[in-house]
Amino acid sequence: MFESPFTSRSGRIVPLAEAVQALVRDGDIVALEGFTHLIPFAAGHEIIRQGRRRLTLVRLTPDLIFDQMIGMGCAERLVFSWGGNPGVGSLHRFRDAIENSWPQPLEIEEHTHAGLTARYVAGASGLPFGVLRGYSGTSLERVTATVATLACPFTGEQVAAVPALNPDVGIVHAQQADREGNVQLWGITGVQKETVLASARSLVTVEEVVERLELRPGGVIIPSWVITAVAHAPGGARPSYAAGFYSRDNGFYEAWDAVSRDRERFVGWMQENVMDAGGAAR
Amino acid sequence: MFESPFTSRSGRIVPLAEAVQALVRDGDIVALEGFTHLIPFAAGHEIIRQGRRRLTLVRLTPDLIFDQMIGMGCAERLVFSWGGNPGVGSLHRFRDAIENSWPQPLEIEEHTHAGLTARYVAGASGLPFGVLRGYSGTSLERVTATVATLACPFTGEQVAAVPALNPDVGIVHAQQADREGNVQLWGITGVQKETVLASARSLVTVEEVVERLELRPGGVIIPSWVITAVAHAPGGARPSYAAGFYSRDNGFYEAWDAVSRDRERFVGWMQENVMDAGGAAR
Amino acid sequence: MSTPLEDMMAVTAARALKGAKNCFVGIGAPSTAANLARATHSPELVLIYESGCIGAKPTRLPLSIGDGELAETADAVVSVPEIFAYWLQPGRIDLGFLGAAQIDRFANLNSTVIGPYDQPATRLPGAGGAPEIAAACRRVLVMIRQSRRSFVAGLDFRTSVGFGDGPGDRRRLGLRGGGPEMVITDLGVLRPDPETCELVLTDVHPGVRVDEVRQSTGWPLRVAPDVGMTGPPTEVELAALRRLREAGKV
Amino acid sequence: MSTPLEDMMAVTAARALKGAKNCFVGIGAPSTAANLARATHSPELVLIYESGCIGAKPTRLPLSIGDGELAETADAVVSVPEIFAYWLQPGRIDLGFLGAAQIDRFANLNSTVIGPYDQPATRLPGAGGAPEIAAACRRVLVMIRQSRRSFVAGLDFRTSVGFGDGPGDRRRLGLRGGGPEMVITDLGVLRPDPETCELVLTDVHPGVRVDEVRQSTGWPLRVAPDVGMTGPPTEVELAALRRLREAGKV
Repeated sequence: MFESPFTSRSGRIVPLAEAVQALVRDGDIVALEGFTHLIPFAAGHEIIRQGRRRLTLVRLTPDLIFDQMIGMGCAERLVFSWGGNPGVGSLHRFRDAIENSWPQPLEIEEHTHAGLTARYVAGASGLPFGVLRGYSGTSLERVTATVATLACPFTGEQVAAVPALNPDVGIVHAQQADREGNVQLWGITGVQKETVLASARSLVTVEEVVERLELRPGGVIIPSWVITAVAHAPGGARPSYAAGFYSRDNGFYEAWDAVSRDRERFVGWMQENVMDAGGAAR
Repeated sequence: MFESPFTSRSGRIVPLAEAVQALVRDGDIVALEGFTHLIPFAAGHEIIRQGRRRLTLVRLTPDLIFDQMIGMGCAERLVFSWGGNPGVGSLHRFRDAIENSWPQPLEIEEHTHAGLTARYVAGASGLPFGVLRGYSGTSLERVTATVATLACPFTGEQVAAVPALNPDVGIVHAQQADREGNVQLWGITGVQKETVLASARSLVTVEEVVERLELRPGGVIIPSWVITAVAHAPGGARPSYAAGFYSRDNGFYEAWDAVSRDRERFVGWMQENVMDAGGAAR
Repeated sequence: MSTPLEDMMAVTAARALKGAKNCFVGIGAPSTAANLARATHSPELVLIYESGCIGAKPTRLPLSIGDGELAETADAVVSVPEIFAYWLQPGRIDLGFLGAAQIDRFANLNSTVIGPYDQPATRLPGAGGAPEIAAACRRVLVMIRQSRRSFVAGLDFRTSVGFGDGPGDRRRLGLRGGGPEMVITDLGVLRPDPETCELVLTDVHPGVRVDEVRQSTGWPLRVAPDVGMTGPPTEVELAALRRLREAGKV
Repeated sequence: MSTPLEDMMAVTAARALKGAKNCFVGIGAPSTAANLARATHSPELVLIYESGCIGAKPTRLPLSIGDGELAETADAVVSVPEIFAYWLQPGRIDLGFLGAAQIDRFANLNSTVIGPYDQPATRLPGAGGAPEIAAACRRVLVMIRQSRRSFVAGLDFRTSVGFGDGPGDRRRLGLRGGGPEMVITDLGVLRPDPETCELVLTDVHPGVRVDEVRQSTGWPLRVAPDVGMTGPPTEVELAALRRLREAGKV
């Protein structure tokens, strides 16, 4: 019989370092999602501190967290759809890795938002592939191997197909968990639910642990039994934001341009603010 | 250039009779959705009163509303996935039409819940078809023409495909609309959003019209610009229920078994409670 | 008005839920059994209804799978597209419950039609969520009254697949769940032979004789060498069952 | 610190939004133009951001397409899978805005890479939502600074399709939206020739000479027989623009 990768999980609440230790291994496919909102910086920093290597990193928008992980040498491969510093410009570590293989070569698999999202949805749905109207006539068709065309069996019309994405580990940040490890997030919820549901193992970091979840307007609940581990990480999305807790540190995003432009300055900043800072790093 | 069927709509608030007159035509494909909760009885009764004929009726669960529409001769075709009286037993008018062609023959297209839902989702997504793991090894594969198998272009694995469903008219019931015709429903929300988004024309009946929608926990918002018309129909889901307004009239569902079992009694009941009752009918 | 044998069905099914973390529940007998399990040995059992209610905790037996109380007491309520695509289809559900009008020796089920599909003698409700529950859940329990009319040599229509035409068929058909592991009737319990996949009578309810069961089966029934007897309902089980049924009568 | 010509771009784009009921907005210049349209002639314009915010009503220019204020002021916030599958893909959106690093004579766009894909001279952010916006929206507006580096004879990478290789290509490729109808630059406005689909200079901004525009184009630019001049920004437009920009500086 087929063994489902989606066996029931515990959603137990553990310290972040312990959760990352238990869940993330060298060479894993690791998705960290959060669309501008609720970006799991604390978890990403813990992965950097634990020195994970040869990861395939997956995110629609690599953002600063992947710029940092790539610059610190965690990644050998990147699956993404938009690699910029939103409203500011370039991700310099991302560019340096692709343009100059620093600190090491970075293989890329590039999609559109709609296409990579369809990969998550297919993964969460236990389907081998997803379909969408996309890629037609673009150069992405040529450079991205995980894009195919498929004919509708009823009309013959051609659409695009992408393979399901099932990360080894899916990591997201949310506002709340209860003591049983049920999670609630609200505001812009992106592809976080799909990331948890598509992954063989999942980690959710949260702003606060409450006695009982009260469903909020716009609230999305992820039951504990589809989550491998929950970690309490207040401020864990900074410098991105957590609706109801803190707002986006736009100044940090602007300042990152200069910090990340220079290799030494970047390494120095990471040493001081992440490596030496333990869980306290923003 | 392709003309999208999904041009922007007005969501204007009009009387129910006027809305049905404007939107529903003989021979149309008409979906009335609401999964046990928020079943649009008032709209269905108005369609019966206006004597629409040769309709293709679409619902996951035909329920009493389609039993009544079929018995009154509105339908020549039915697309469905579960045709019972929930918790009670048979839908006698549905059975009489299929078993004895009374009051006229009823052609059926039969799916599973998952399969018919995938047809709605593909329709709402502007895709020609949807894919799912389903139908394999069942007799439905043989009797239902709108089921095909498709090979994954990456793994070769076989999955089921179903064509998109794009009704001429999609009708749902919701708790609230604001004066601009934006709609909110909550509780069990079924496939209502997909029904509105998949249909060329859409009608939403509501329990109340409010100045301004306040997003509720579990609330789903449907913006006015994807809705053709909104009608104020308090109690419009009776004898099913509307969370926050009234509960399910289980007694009526039980009583319907006897009412609907006999053709004359059924016709008499419909005459008295629907045809002669105007908008007041339950 | 429930008979002692109906109670035995509910109690036996509820007991079979031991160890399951979550359960995809249809309406009727399965709902009774699942809620009885929650009321007795498995308070943590997560009930999932195809209406989109995940972790529903009804205090009374719902008449429909979309009853308001299911949504009000649920941990989460999701859309119907989501419950099938994200929750049932990937194989997240430990246990699924099915009923039917007909069953064959390989535990394939018919809930669609009696007689020819185009000229039905009796038109039944049809598939609903059953085929995907039968395909995707890790374990499947079937609850069905046993008689020659329901236990047939050949189904009039195959709505849901048990073991198809025998060993290897589920894999060939791409059905990823484990298939039926128990068929619970008002006379006893049948389980598939691990080799042949054919249903074998393994237990009878108190007071039921094996030849009764044979006579109520439309094919030459295989019987286990050592047929057991299901334990009679305990006071606790009967009391819980009464409470659930009473509460339902509102 | 915005230049008068940047203001002209924003104002011209905002004016082009007249008549649109809804608009799919990227960040930066498009967001400025769309919010300027809301602040002036189209208060009812529904702004849709790929972060899932439908009907957002920001009071200041968001730095990112996922800013909190977009969600707080939206009529509805949906998941990212839903915004692409249910809202953009079916062709519900009247107007989409795109920027790019390179554009060719058929208004195809490159926002992915300068130089060879495998050995990039400059790696750009990439596709994001642009290819599907270019494919699905009924009307597409492109905003791009005009120079020989951006207006090129051949793209290094085709991220988003305008008119492909010319007439009939959009249909052949199954792209159901209307394609680019205006390209708004800091020098003027270009529109596709209905016959050939090639971009034609139809308007220049005040003080811009046609030969300047020619010199800033990497191919022999076609010019309309009667080149118009875009109307200068009105006081109302400039004031609204200032308010939006000021509010942004928090």
